[in-house]
Amino acid sequence: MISMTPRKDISLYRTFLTPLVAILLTLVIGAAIFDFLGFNPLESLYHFFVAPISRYDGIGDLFVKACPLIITATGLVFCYRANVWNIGAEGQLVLGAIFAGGVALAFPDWPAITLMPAMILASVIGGICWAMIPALLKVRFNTNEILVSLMLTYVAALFIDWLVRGPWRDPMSFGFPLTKMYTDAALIHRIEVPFIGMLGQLHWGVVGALMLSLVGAFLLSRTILGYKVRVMGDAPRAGRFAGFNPNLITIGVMAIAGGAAGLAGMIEVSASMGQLQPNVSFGYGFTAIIVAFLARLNPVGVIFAGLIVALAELGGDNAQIVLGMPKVVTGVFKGILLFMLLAGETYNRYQIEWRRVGPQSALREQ
Amino acid sequence: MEALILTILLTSVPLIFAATGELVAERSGVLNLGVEGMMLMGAVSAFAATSVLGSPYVGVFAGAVAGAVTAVVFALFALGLATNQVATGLALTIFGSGLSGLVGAPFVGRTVDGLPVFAIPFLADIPVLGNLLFKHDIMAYMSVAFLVIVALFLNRTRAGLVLRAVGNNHDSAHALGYPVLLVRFYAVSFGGMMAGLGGAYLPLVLTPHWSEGMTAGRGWIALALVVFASWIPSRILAGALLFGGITIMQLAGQARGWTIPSQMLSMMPYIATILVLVIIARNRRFALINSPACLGRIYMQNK
Amino acid sequence: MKVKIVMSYPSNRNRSKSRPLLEAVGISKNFGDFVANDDVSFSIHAGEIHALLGENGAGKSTFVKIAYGLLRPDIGQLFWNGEPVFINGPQQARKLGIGMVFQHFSLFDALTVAENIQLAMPPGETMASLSSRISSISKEYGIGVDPNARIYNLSVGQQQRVEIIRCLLQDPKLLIMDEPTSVLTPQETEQLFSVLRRFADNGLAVLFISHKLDEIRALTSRATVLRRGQNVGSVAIKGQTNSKLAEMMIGNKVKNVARQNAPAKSKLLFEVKNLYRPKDSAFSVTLRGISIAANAGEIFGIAGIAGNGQDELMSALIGEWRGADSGIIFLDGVDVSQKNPAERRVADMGFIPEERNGHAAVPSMSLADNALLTSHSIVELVRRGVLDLSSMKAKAGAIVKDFDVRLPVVNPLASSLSGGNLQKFVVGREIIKVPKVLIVSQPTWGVDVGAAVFIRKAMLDLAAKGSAVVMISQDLEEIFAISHRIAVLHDGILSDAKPAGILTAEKVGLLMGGSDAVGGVNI
Amino acid sequence: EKSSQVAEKASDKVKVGFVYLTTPGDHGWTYAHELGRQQVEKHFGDKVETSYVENVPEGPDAARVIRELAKKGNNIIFTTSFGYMDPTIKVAKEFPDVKFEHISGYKRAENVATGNIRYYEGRYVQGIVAGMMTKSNKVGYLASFPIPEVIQGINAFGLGLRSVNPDAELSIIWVNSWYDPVKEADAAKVHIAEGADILAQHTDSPAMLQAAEKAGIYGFGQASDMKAFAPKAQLFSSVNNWGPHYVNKIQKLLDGSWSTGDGPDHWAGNDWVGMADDYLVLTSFDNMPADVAEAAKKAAADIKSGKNKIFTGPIKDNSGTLRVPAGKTLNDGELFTTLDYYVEGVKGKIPG
Ligand SMILES: Nc1ncnc2c1ncn2[C@@H]1O[C@H](COP(=O)(O)OP(=O)(O)OP(=O)(O)O)[C@@H](O)[C@H]1O
Ligand SMILES: Nc1ncnc2c1ncn2[C@@H]1O[C@H](COP(=O)(O)OP(=O)(O)OP(=O)(O)O)[C@@H](O)[C@H]1O
Ligand SMILES: [Mg+2]
Ligand SMILES: [Mg+2]
Repeated sequence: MISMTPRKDISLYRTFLTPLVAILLTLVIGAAIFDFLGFNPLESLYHFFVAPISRYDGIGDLFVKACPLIITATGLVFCYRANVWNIGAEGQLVLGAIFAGGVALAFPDWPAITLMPAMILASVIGGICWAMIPALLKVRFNTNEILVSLMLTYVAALFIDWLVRGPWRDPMSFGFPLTKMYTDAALIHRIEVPFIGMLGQLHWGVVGALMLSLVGAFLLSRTILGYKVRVMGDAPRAGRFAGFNPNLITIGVMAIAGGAAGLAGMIEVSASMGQLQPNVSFGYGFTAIIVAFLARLNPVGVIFAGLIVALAELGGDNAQIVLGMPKVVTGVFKGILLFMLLAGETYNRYQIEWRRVGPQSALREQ
Repeated sequence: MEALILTILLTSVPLIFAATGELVAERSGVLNLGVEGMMLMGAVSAFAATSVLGSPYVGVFAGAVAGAVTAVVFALFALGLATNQVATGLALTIFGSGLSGLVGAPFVGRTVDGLPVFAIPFLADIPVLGNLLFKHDIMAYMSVAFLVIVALFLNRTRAGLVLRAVGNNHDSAHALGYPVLLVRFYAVSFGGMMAGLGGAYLPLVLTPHWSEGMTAGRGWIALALVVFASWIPSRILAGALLFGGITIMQLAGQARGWTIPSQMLSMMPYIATILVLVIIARNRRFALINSPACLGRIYMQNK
Repeated sequence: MKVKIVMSYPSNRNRSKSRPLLEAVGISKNFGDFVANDDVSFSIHAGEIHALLGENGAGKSTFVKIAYGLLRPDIGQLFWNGEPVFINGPQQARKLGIGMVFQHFSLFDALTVAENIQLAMPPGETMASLSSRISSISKEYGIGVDPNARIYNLSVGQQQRVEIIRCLLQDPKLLIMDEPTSVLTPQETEQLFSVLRRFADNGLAVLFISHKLDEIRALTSRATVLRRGQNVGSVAIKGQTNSKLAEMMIGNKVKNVARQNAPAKSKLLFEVKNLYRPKDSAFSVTLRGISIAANAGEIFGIAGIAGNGQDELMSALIGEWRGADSGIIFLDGVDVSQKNPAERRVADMGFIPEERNGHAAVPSMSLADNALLTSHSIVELVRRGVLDLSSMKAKAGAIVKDFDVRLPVVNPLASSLSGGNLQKFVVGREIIKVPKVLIVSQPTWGVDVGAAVFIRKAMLDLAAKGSAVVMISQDLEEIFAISHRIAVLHDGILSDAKPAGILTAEKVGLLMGGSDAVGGVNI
Repeated sequence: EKSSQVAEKASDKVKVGFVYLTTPGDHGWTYAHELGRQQVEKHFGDKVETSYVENVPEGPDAARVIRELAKKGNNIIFTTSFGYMDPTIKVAKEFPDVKFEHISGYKRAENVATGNIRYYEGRYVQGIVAGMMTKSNKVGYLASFPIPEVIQGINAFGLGLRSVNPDAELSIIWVNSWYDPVKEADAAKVHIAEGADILAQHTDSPAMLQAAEKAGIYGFGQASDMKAFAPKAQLFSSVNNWGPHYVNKIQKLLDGSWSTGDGPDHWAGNDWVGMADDYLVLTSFDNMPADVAEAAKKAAADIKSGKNKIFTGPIKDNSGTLRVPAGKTLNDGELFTTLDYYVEGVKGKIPG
């Protein structure tokens, strides 16, 4: 019989060790899968996890790929810490892209110095608007935010689809579902690193993402705002007793998550695409959920978790190019990684032991 | 019109399967968000088995088993290791989508002979109704039969009472000596089996193919349906028909030259779900009796 | 091998020299590295009403759960009628003839009474026959409930009856009751006791757990005392005093607290005027015209049985619930009716709600974090929105030191403290601030005698410093021990407050039961 | 790292990369490209080395994958979906020495050429067959996205249909996907329920044909021969034959004569070719009466010979307005820029 007893404290070393062990286990299982599929396990692991970052530009691309994940997951951490189950970041991201795109397309003459802030603001507002629907319905009618936010993801995808095929379509695109290209002022540029030069596609949005995570970490662990979120998530009744307004906190964390997702949408479009198209997110909103958990709901952890998941994606492409490994393996990998991490979380919180079953052990020698 | 209704009925079948299964799991207090993953595993296994072994009936069986086995993975983590159910469910969907793609890769582009229609003698000869209700494949009958069985099970049997009790208050159920985790394990496995059957219906009846992610969000719709039905089995039927109806009518509207943008029509089922969520959330008394109070809450065995 | 067998002496009431009905030998049970039962041996005979005593966390519930098959002992052996048995689960226990009423109810609120009872019966019986048996047993023992009612519509007292009927229907030979009286009126308690006495007269056994020593002396013939998981002995009740029993439980002499007289003419500090609160769900209570006036230096006791509006009143006083009207609640003349809990704390109020886990404290957070819970609005621990971690730790440390909170590790999670210690922390956290007004509910609920004395003394000290304390409690003994004035809450109506000195337990008991509820008590 | 660079230098093979939207499978759009790639291998043998990346979403990932292929030393890279247009242009700037071939787009650069097939030619023939075969005068059409090549196809079908049957009507269901078997099957069933007895598609799965087979009606296959899926229902398939295009462009690269070409007539690319060059191939005409097959063959021959340019006036839109006056033929540019209507016989309105 398995028996679990809550631990009396959360130890620091376990906090760091368990994700490492989980990753290691995933690699071992992954190697077994590679072997089963007829690939050399070590070579596969090399092409999956080492080769993509064995060049400078690869490292740059890694950060670029992780960028939307880090931003979105940082926002989601606040939701999940507060026990608000927003799983619609994907839709909020799309709305952010739409709002920012609307500004970029409406004011093509503006210089970067005004256009950029306006787009950032618009994207955050867009994400927040979309997140407010499940938030307000939850607060007002006590509806389930999991389902509402999820349903809205589909609505958002259809909405942008309609926009870029209909009213916002570039008249010069011959019917192709694309808006006009953004003007240069609306684009996020690549970073010129001193001495090294361009690091792959590394752009300024990545810097923003890293800063956002750090700010998020500070907010969550060291400010009264973060404290409110944590109390509300762990013991809502105690939160009300403390005088925190649960509705405001629900709305607040949804706004943080929606705003962050919206920002991620804007950055993704302005840095990588330069125009709106039917697909602006490729499951970033869902992958970010994994990233948030992989990070054990810690904003600093989100940076590392985002990089790990991004590496799995890059590795998936690389293994496909080099070894011809099917792309779906990446999905299996992500699933297993998440399972392992969740199990690790249990280990972190509970002392787990196997007991021999039954009173057969009665009157045992002492 | 008759043919259109028939199409709606068929589109609803996978939803009935998956939602009925999820309803049982949720009634026992477990929120398994991995329905999409389980359906995909069911679909690919059903297709592969039919393709390799030649019989769609073997496919039905394989779909059910694959769904159940996928659910067991969920149960091991969410019940055995008491992991967060939302995250575990999402992991299951990601895992199931990936694995089904991997398993299904060799089968992409192949085709199989789907389930034959089995007309029920005499009944099938009734004008109009006979065609609509009694000339279907065996799985269509099964889906309704399962729904009826589940309704009777929950409301008329002692085991059903125990299942509801476990979903209502797992601590009390434990104190009375009921094996909470075991009950939930069965419920989750049953839910997986049903999701697997729902998935199997796609390649065995709706279109004899396998393609990656072919469930295209039906698992999520099934989840919404359970809430839509407010955990009452009979309402699943109505809900599934409504969802299926909107899906089909959106296509029919186009064929008839309606000028509403198709995206707007495609949004309808999702917006309808949100509206229903709001409506049922407002009736507190109702929610108290029918919604499982322990839904999604972690229970830990401690002996 | 170490097996300690405690000889059991047959009581006066039961002269048979027969073997014990249930005998436990050398039972040990660990939770992780915590020893909850340590080599406990125990026996109970047919026809006997036996008390199990002990401080909080002494291991009483653990022991009876083992006897009921809910927990498996790590070591030890149970004997039923002299035969060794392995009780694998409650089903088997019920088959043997052991019934149990739990400390925390084991009912399903969405199900009907009959369904709840059916779940504890062996399969096979029809609903109709069960319903009729329910009616007949209700009649026999004079405790009625409607088999078709859903549990969430029942009051706590009625729920308790469902638990008891469910047990009686099983025809048990041994009835285990874990703190059954904590939610009953004295009259209901007396009624329960007569049921149990009838039960014992029929040759059946009762194992009875309670913290209320008066009840134990009134009902039981023998008592077994657990201390820190160990059996420190079984005694005949006859000739024992409360203080002797308490001494056995905690291992040293208990000093009782003495109430000082309240200052004769003192300032009105806290006032509630005609508070009305409609019920917000099927199973809550409407508060009607509640008025409270508590003076400086006074403890204002509010007696009443659980489920008569205590929770509703408490949340209104804390400010978790606020009505639309102003001019209802005043602190030292200032209207706080529309202030939320944090703002009321700024106005110098302190609150200690009944439930410590998840209400007064966040179990998954450290004590330092929990120290902040009720002082974040009082700026010292937060600067411009940023937490001052070291001050938070220092604050928690001060509470721990001043209020003798015993910790398993340094700065532990609140969940790792035992109930009594966490309660001391929660009480200390408020009292250390010396608020002008302190509102407490059930300050010593489920807390052992030693801790209870400590907590009551701290409240008296606070009053002596000139604060007003409003205490809601279901424990009459506690109400009488420290309140200066007492009012009774029944069905959402609060009676007029009377000085403690002129009230008797009988009178208060009648009020609690609902007779002559609205003021005008004829003393 | 080093050894592979050495290897690159040592070999004078042409390395060819392909980027695919989906897994190739054995039918449909990507499969047709995969057949083209195989043809390249067969044609050039040891002289080329090909590789492909499948399942590449149309977004930033595409740019990364294309860049990765360029870095891995590919000399020419075929990007085989419309959504790769901007990523291709973007990456091409970073690798001036690598040649890029984008399929189905309209943007070109120094080292980016485009290519596409005149799918609409096959659809005109389909329209004629449908018009002659339909009994209910209702024809159903599954469309993917309202982009020029699809609109051209619908209108060509409509022109063919009405040229033989002035009462027949074409109704369109937009599936908003290139490949979604379940939705395609649903849409096909809806068409059938609404009375259509001939189905056509501009989506890639054989689900529609299988639904037709089950219902005992007829339909046309798409992109690759789908006869195996519906032997009794398939009238014929319009097959995309990419092999000649790929071989041609690689040969030019070897010759040193590779160019992007330009000019106003090259709207769809340097190579916008069709039935005349066997880039679009019609499979055998099955399941139809001899006279219908005859008419189809004649229509196909006229298109091949250039006698029938299809979009020749008078053309009216479905509200009756004359859009192309008699005697005028739309040129390639106009096919892209002016077709914002359905021709007579097609029901509804172009979405968006
Ligand atoms: N399931 C458990 N897991 C871990 N520790 C437990 C568990 N149950 C009880 N304990 C520990 O065992 C101790 C004894 O608990 P038990 O409930 O038997 O005490 P009790 O004597 O009934 O106290 P009370 O008077 O408060 O009801 C508790 O203080 C707690 O520390
Ligand atoms: N089910 C459980 N699993 C793990 N630990 C438990 C469990 N129940 C109780 N504990 C532990 O037991 C201790 C206190 O338990 P418990 O609530 O029985 O104390 P108590 O003194 O009886 O207080 P109370 O009067 O509130 O019941 C804590 O350390 C708590 O973590
Ligand atoms: Mg206790
Ligand atoms: Mg106890």
